[in-house]
Amino acid sequence: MTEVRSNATRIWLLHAAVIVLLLAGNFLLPEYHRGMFSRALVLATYAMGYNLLFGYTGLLSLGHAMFFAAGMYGAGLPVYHLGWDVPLVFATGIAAAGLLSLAVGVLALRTTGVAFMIVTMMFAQIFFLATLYFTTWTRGEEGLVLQPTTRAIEFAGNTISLSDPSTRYLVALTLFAIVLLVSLRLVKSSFGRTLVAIRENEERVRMLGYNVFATKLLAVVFSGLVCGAAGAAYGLLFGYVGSGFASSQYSILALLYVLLGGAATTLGPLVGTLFMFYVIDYTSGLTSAYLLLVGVVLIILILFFPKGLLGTIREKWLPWLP
Amino acid sequence: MAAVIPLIQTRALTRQFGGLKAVDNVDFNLESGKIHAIIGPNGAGKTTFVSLLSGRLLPDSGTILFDGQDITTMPAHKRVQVGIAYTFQITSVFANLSVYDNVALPVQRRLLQRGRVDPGALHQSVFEVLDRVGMADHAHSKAGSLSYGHQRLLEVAMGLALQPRLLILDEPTQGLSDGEIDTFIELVREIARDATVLLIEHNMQVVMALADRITVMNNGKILAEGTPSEIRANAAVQEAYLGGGDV
Amino acid sequence: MAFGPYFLLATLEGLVTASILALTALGLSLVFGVMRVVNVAHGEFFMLGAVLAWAVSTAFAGHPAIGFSAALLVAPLVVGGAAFLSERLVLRRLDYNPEATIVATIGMLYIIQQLALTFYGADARPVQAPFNVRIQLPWFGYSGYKLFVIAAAIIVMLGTWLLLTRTKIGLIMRATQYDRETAQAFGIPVDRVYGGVFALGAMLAAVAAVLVVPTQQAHYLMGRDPLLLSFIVVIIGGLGSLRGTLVAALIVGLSDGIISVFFSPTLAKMLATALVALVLVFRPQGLFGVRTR
Amino acid sequence: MSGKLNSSFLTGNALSRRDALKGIGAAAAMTTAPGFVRYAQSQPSTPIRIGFQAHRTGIGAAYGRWYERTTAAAVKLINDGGGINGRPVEIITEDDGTDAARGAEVVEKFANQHHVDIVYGTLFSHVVVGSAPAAGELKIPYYVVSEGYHVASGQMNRWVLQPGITDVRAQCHAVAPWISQNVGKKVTMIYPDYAFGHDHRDFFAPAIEAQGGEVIAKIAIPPTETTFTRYLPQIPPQTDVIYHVMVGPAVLTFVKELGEFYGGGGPKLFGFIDSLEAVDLRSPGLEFLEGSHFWEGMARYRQTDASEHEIAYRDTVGLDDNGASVNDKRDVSTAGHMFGCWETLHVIKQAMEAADYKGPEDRARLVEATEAISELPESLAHPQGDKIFDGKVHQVFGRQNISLVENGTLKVVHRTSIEDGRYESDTDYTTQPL
Repeated sequence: MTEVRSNATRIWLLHAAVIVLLLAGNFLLPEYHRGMFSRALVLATYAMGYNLLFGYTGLLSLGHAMFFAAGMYGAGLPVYHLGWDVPLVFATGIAAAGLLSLAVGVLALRTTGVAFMIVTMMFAQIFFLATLYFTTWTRGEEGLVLQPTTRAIEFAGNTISLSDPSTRYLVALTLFAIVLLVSLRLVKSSFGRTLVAIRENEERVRMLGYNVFATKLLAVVFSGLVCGAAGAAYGLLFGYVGSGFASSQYSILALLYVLLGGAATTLGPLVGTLFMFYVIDYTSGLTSAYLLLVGVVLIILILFFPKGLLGTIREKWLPWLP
Repeated sequence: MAAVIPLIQTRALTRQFGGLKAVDNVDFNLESGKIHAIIGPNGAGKTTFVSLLSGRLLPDSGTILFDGQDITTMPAHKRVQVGIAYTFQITSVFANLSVYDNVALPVQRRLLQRGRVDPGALHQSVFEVLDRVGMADHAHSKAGSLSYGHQRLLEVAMGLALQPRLLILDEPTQGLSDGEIDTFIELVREIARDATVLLIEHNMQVVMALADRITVMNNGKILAEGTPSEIRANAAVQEAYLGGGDV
Repeated sequence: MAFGPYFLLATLEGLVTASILALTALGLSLVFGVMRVVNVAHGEFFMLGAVLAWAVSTAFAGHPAIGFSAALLVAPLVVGGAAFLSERLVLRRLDYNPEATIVATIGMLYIIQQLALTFYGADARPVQAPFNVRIQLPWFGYSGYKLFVIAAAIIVMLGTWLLLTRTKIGLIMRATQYDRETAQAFGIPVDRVYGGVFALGAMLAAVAAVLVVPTQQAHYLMGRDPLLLSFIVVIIGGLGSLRGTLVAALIVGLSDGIISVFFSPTLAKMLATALVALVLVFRPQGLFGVRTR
Repeated sequence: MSGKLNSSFLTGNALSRRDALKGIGAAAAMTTAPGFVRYAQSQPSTPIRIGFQAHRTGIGAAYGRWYERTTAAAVKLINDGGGINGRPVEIITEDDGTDAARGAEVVEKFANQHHVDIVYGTLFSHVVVGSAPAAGELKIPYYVVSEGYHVASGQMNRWVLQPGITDVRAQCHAVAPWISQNVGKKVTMIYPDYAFGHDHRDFFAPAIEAQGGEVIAKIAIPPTETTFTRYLPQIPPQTDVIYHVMVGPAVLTFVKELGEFYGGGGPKLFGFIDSLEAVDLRSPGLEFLEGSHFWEGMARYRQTDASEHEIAYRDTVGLDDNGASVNDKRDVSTAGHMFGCWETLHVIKQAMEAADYKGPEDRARLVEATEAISELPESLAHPQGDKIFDGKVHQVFGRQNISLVENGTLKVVHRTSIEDGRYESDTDYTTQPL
């Protein structure tokens, strides 16, 4: 029992330490790396949303770019065309992703396994084509610029500009920290236990009296909301909304980040995202044929860490990692 | 005589696989508070029959009543919620989860039905169940690392944790040693004090030791039904199933 | 153009798409069905086939048919060899863990693309068809070579079908697909079978690419769409079902072609994708798959 | 210029085979300590650092290769002539993978890591649009060579300028009168179904109507498409001219299928060279293009009446008479667009010298000095022809070439006036604060 309790303490301390370190990063990181981290934190949030569904619930989706992009367009279009305020469009972005994930979930969850993977991929492809089809409003692949004046929050007489590097970093970190702590809480909760059990043996969970479909649907929607929040934040923080974010690469990137960091680990998405960001950034400085190096690094990494970085560390050395 | 409503009542229950009638026009009553065994040769339709009761399969025709309520089309998870628990023939505990989590899953579902899950209540209930099957010491082991006998026990514990009105045990003693079987018989007797037990079993010693009533199935139909002594004396059963003098 | 001829043209185009798709997807289906791994680099094997077709065919002077025939022989062999090597060096060491395989094949995708860009370049390059016959119909002209593509795809598929159903190799592959453990117990070298299947899958993609490239072009980024479409076809058809793969390729190819008659192109693409997705939603086991619990 | 979306890290890629391995060695030289740069910039002989956002990988890689070569040639010319303000120019190249998100990161890397003076050279418009917010926030001048209508539309910000190449709107505007007078009045447009294509659609239709012509059908092709024949029957039979503009890896297929569909007959063709940049016009399947017309930003094939500046430009970049590399005749250039790099770098030189640019503290004055530029006469610095820069809209206006395919080469048959491409615009970046 004391072991359990001390693990719980350890886990909270670890997560708090990560957040504090990242907070210190705002003051210590060189300017360029602070910018990189701002983007990586938002994409890590996206990956955490993906991890909830893939890592914990065991549902492999290849269409999460649509939820990210739904959040981005759900926030970006009202800002651009209607001039709505930032807090309001952040909410509309999340709502758009929530509605989309609900609709997609209801249909796609009729399938399982690889069929689920393909159906989500196809729905995402439809969404991607829609961002092009409605070019009149979205400007398609070219995308829209959200001007800095529209990306500011009026708060108690002050203007908080999301285009300020420090504000941007702190907002990204806040979003990241909230989602990290919520997911930690979630995976340690009875709901999280149910999700993991569904991943392990769906039929058994049903025969324990759970409405498995409803539980999975809830997981899809929750995952969609988190990904949508990340997408909305990305658009609002960096001032650009384009259909590239809805393309299949962004779905695969989420999967890659999670697998690299370790599926079903709370901190894995962050580790995987930062790893990928810096592998590309570093190797592209070494050679123009850097993708060759990226490919080799991925293969070597997965040979030695078949469950991702944190997943393998947990398996071999630190079994208490959540 | 005032009719006691049976806990389970099936009328003309039928389920086919391809051309094969696995369950054929079965009328079956299960009295509350009893240990009721279903026996029969392999392929007699026993597992299909209890799968229809638990909702894992839906019947082609016929009705199922649970405590007078028609549950024929009720989804499996709802049947669990009204009190029908099913333990699997093939052990299907969550091998990668701890014993604690395995039991917490049914407990938290039961608590959730009555409101929110209080961590303290959850913890207490899980250990109550584990104590009952004598597995409290193993709470933090991974279920997959347990011995086979313990995994069967855990399977039953998960059923118990649901506090069901009807517990369906599908061949619970398969693969257990004699010593384990004795413990098991004691456990089922104890369970039966709170719940009705429907038992599918091949081991006739276990059946004879536990059952209040026995139903014999063959070719998807009910061949005979009665007390253990009646069944033992039934010539048709001898002929079809016991093969003459096994017991 | 009148509706009738237009419909005919859309159907012909759909059949060409379906033929190429069927071959590419068949390769993926073998890998997916037998090895149970998702090969994200499958589209890159397709691309590699097309790029090699350019390299080989331009190395031969004289009638284009000579270079093309050489390409049809050499490109699949080289691609198959590369696939075999990567299977031996990487996938085997991962013990075919499904998740690790995804990461590893994404890595392979990067490597193959980079090599193609470095040694082949970023340009779109044409490959000459072995013959140039334009069939003039009353309403429009049509490429005779495209009809040849359909025929060739049918022949390759028949060959694969015979290989799977009539030979010992096929039997071994099917046994491995059916039950890996039992196959192993019966002394089938599952490990080597996997290497062979992975190579064969890549070779089918390469053959499809060599066939299609004279109607299109070779480009180092051309592998993505075949990958997505092949996945769709494999799943719609039902895992490991050759007949299903063929029917699904026809459905995907023809619906893509025919729906385009009635709607504006992008909308047609969306509708065709939605149609196929809904087939899967309401028949999750695929057209010819067996529903399992 | 705009593109398909299959770029990004996943499908991206790198430079030509010759440069690929050299790059490894050059790595160390590329990173410079921040402190050193600040100190060094006070020295008059330290280089002016220009960050070149290049499409080395992804869908733009074919263009990117020639943008790099043209840039290198122009920089050599500028440095041989004494550099800018007596300081040599140094190009720092970063690959953006032809991806909008990576593009913005690269702009940040240039400003905060490489500490360049300005950023330059982007082609594909989604990368321009994706990177522009970063440039504006970092207050670093961002000179694009993209031909997209994004800058003049007023969507960007004061730090984004396009002084070396005309935009799509001007191109459509300028070619419309010639098409209606010389090719036909009933036009069917085939274009990619995204912003670049929609700009063609939105700006060409009114332009041709003003000339008494009309667009009778608009066929927008989804960018994921690899084959096009089934869309061709949608071309109405009464069409005089098919106006086609495609980009991406399937362009060659598109042109070939058009030929297969019509054979020798069919409507006349007017295309944008974007469809066939870096593609040999004598490729198999393209024979039917003989006799059709193309827009070219600058002539690919050396013309008999080429100006001395044009010839000097071609020689410096290393183009043979067919517009391919002098080292490899199969390596066809993107001549219709890449001159924009050359001319943009010369505009930068002119503006830096006018602003007496010393270092990053003078960036705002550099933007103002660029805005102050108006006429750009034809010269070695502007070999494509004379131009007018509109400082309010940050966009240059110039002449367009219309070329005829003759014997498998392109012959310029008409050069529009600058006025042909001028359009009214409400955009005025000069009112924005710097």
